[in-house]
Amino acid sequence: MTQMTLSQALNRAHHDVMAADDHIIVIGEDIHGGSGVTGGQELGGVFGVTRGLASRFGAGRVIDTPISETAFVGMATGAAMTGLKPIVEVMFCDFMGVCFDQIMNQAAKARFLSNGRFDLPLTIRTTMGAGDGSGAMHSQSTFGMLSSVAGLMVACPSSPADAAGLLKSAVAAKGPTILMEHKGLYGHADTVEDDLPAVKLGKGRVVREGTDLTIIAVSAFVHKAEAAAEALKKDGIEAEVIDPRTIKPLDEALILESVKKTGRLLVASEDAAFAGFADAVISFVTRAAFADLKAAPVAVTPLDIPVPYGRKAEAKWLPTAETIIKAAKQMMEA
Amino acid sequence: MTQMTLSQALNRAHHDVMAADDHIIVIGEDIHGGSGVTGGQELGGVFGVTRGLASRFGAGRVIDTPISETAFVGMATGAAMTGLKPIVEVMFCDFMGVCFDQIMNQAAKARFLSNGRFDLPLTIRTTMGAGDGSGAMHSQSTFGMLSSVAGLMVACPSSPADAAGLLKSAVAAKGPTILMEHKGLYGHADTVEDDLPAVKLGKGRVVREGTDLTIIAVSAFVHKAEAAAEALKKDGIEAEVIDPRTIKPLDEALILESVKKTGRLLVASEDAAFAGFADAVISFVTRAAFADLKAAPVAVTPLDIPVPYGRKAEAKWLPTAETIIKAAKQMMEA
Amino acid sequence: MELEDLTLMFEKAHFIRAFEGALAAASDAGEVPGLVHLSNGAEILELAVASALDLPKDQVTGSHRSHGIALSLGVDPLALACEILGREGGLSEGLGGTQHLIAPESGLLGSNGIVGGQVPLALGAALSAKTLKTGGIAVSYFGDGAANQGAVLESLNLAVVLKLPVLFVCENNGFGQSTASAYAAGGTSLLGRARAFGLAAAHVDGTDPLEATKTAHRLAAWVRDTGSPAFLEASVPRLSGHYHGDAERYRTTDGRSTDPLDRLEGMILSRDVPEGLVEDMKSRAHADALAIVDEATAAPDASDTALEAFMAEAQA
Amino acid sequence: MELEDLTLMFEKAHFIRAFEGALAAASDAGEVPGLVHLSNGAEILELAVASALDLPKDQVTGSHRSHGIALSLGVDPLALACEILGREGGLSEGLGGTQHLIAPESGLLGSNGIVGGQVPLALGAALSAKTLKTGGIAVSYFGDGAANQGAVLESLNLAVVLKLPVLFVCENNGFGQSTASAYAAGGTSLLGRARAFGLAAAHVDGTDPLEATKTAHRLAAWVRDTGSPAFLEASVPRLSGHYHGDAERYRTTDGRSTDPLDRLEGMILSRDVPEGLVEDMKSRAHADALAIVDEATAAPDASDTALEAFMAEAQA
Ligand SMILES: Cc1ncc(C[n+]2csc(CCOP(=O)(O)OP(=O)(O)O)c2C)c(N)n1
Ligand SMILES: Cc1ncc(C[n+]2csc(CCOP(=O)(O)OP(=O)(O)O)c2C)c(N)n1
Ligand SMILES: [Mg+2]
Ligand SMILES: [Mg+2]
Repeated sequence: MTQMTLSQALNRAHHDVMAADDHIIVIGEDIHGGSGVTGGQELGGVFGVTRGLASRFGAGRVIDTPISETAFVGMATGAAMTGLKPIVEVMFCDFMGVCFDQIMNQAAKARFLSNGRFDLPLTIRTTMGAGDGSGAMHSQSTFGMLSSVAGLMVACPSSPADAAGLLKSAVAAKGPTILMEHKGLYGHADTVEDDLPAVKLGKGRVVREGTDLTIIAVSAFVHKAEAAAEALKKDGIEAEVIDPRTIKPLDEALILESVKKTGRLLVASEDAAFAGFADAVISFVTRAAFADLKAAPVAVTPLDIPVPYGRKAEAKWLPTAETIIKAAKQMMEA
Repeated sequence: MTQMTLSQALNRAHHDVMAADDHIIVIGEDIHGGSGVTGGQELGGVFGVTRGLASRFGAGRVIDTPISETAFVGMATGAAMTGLKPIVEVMFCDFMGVCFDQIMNQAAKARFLSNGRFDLPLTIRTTMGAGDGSGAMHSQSTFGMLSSVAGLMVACPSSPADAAGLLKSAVAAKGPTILMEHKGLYGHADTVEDDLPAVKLGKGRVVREGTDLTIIAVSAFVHKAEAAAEALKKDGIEAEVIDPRTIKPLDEALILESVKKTGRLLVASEDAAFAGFADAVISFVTRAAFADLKAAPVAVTPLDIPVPYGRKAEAKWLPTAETIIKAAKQMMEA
Repeated sequence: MELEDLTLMFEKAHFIRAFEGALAAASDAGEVPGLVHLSNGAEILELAVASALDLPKDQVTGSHRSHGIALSLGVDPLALACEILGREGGLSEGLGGTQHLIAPESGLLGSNGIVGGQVPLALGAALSAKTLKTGGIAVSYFGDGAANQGAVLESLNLAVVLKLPVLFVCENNGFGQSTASAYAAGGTSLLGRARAFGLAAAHVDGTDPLEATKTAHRLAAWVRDTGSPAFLEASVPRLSGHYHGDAERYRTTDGRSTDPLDRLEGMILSRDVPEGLVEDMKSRAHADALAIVDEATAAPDASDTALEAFMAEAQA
Repeated sequence: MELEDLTLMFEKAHFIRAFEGALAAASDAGEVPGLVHLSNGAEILELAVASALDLPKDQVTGSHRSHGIALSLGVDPLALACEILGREGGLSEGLGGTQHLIAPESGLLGSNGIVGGQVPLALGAALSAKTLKTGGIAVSYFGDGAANQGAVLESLNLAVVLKLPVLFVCENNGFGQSTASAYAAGGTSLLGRARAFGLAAAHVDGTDPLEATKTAHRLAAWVRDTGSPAFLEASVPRLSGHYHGDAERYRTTDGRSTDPLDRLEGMILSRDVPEGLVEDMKSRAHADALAIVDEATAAPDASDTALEAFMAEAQA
């Protein structure tokens, strides 16, 4: 066991998979860094995740691109159809708007349209998340939206081990997988197994056991949910915290099992307040386990307006552990 | 009262609003038609909705564009910030992938980012829907996805009167509104009031009253729900059918009122099976009216895979009145 | 070109024409699920390009209008017809259909429903060929209308920046749906655009079998040899509507282009050929095409079992 | 240019420089919510362009790097600083922030967080000016990196096709983040690209006050008079990192460009000016800027009540 940050774990996982399989290439803006600049050093991505890859594996496998997301995400998709296993980075998920056709129509549907005659081992890495004053176009979380597109797998790690492990599974998957990394977690450190084992797509994790209510939380919200559970314990409320890790396919069995035990569901998620992940889980659970529910499920999501910039406003927009605690208590009293 | 088709009503509404307000302009591909072609006639859009506008209002207000959705949707957005009230057409909602940034980041957020210092009276018209063998990239319904983007209003008319009336409200709105027209409904005829009155955004409509269950249905599915309700009546089941007409903002009060009466909720919607409109409504109702629900809510949506082309497969993908009937009966028995 | 090359091209071109004619008839008879966009007028150009390729090492992506491209590459016509008709035995068992023709085994990586969407994908095929050193190249077809789409413009640049072996083929038929190419494209020429991005570029009259073949071979060889991208703009007529059934009210009937198949016929007849050769070839091509489309039409609707496999996989 | 014009430009340029320096210091002190992208090196060019505009009839859109543009247009510096600092009294009460500066009353329609996203919006301002016959024009700033983005390329074409009065200003600072413009852009020049789309185009050294002013005036007048679009590529240095705090490991420190403000200073000093004038202007500009950023820093965080209005509206 070693201690490392989420960005270090991702970096290590990149090194591992690229060393093991020379069909894996990495594509994106500034992921090598300094392309065409004389005399400088490798950058390794704006968050350091791809550091050292270019010097180790060469510019042929670590490819800097112009700011042309449509062309290079499409290129990665086409490469995945023809024998390579590209990992392509879209710097922020907010930027996916400019290349959304290549994601929602091309990458998501090509394997289906071929009737599975080719695999599409494409990994799209991106960042997400608010809380650092990045404003309306550098702070969104779009995992719910992306999960609504049939044909895409979407994973949102909350820990260094899961980040590395999900990346390893993504590059080995048959279809396109989007790995969404919360900006606020890159510096988050935790222990990992030395060989950074793969984490199966579609398998969630019980972060903390409890009997009174089930909290489903994603990415950075997992840590808020843990803090909330800790606080709730002091009031005698035992919350079970589940990190689904993969949004699509969702580990429905794990969620149902927990709700059947607790009878109460709270979903805490940074994506859309309307038709987002929280709605998907609440709808699914209510449809599948209505009789087991003892109280109305609760969604803890940001406000249904764009992400504001100013600190006070952003703090109001973004739920905290406190928000979860309050919502959980209300539910227990109901 | 007059009888007309949905496309005729939309065409009439375009004539009405353009005659009443010369700040309204229409922008899109082939909406004038034949631009740069000598000797031909005006086309008026691939579904005839913009017919006669160019000859009446001139090419300065009815603008054909290159196939450059990003540039012209963005242009319409910028025009809406600076005094015009553009109606811009994206031929199929499936094509919004190529201009999604201008929709999700620019149009949706600009008014918020200005702190409301300007209005953004932008109407985006588009078509949607499966059932006519158009395949995976000409058949999608993305109203759930679009509604998840804070800052957008989304309306989906099911009748000629609503189509015309919602268009009239959209052009008068302060913020961007997306009007989604189901391809299968253009030829659908019904009576309309002669002056095609505006239909308020955010106001749903009780299509049929009932006491046993509430069916929330959108666009073409409203007609399937009506047929289902008619059939269910023969089995003694009285279904209330509600057409929310506007997806965002949603007429929550109308829906809650109905569910409080019936205790049962079925949502029938052609958009995404995961994190789509059905999930949003089921989640909202369960959170807001849990105690009133007598049975698990039900979602009737297409399969969670891209739209297939072949007739048998497309029929399997797309729910019918029969699917609604079956789901409703199961719910009543549960 | 040898007479043999010309007659081969003639037979193939007539086969494509007849195949699409039969599809149009099937469509009129209600046998085709969706709208079909016919390649009438582009057959010669597409056969010329195909003759320059090394298939399936080379991989091609095409637009919504790709029936002719598929046949030019040698895609199995019955599987193609079944796909377009949504019948059992289709390339993708009818999941894709007329705008999503996929046959990588013949070199057709895919056609596309989104104008321009196929172009970035071709860069990927080129990147694979380059990285895996297959010696192959990629070809991406698109229309004059698509040349105004961001996906295409970005791709021209990216191909140059990364030095990818890809041949862009812009079929300029003068129209994007009802809109004239001359209206929709600023600047003086699409060639100039491509050159400004740093591409080697050439224009051909796509109705001239000799010039089209020569130029396609030259550019394909250049891409293969240098590993760099090139751009071919080919003028071709759109002999029918945007889609089959388009009334084309926006277009006058006079001033339509002549048929490149007639031009090829004239070239063949101007050589010393046996009496009746041309008519024989034509009727054979037409009979073959008709038989295949008939066979496809008679096949049962593609089953829906393919869906179940995808549903199951999505859950797992 | 008259000495008066030069000194005016000098004062403004130093005000911008000092304003951003103060912001950088505020950022280091933890007073700025987000990352700031400084305009160091582009001040002269932006002032030259602004001097050619008729504000607020003319409307400008800018990129993520728009503090300097805002000040060049005469946006109220206190409201600007408050917006960047997320303080009460900000242009949008802190809802937008550094990348979303909006002041249409001064001619700044908006700056943008998406590379290239602002460019189509400027076409809309141009369309409004044309349709409503205001006599105004639109200006859209973007970087060399943005010149490879589909949104920008499509917009160049659309502006020509619709004959819109818009001036595109491409600030070529040699970098898109850490990537050299020379690497990212295929072809020989961005000017060539613009011309291929049919735009009138010119290049200027953006550090030359005379040339920049002359060319900006010429192109702006041409756009206004003809109603047609034009393209101005301006070479400007990026004197600091991509954002404030960027360690720029990818870049060597030698070979950095000289500061255009020094060039302007030299030009002024070469004229017959009173002793100490330049130093006086500088310290005045710096003192003014500092006072404003200080005032902004001292203001309370923007309240969150603006959110409630939007929440309420979204429900209704
Ligand atoms: C992004 C997008 N916009 C619009 C369409 C609708 N559409 C389909 S084909 C077409 C015209 C394409 O013109 P061109 O590229 O010249 O090809 P051609 O049809 O002439 O072969 C249009 C507008 C689409 N499929 N995708
Ligand atoms: C669509 C998109 N892709 C990537 C980014 C991240 N990003 C912000 S600025 C920038 C570099 C822009 O370069 P350039 O256009 O030359 O402007 P400069 O920063 O040099 O002023 C990048 C890659 C973004 N904001 N939007
Ligand atoms: Mg064309
Ligand atoms: Mg730059």
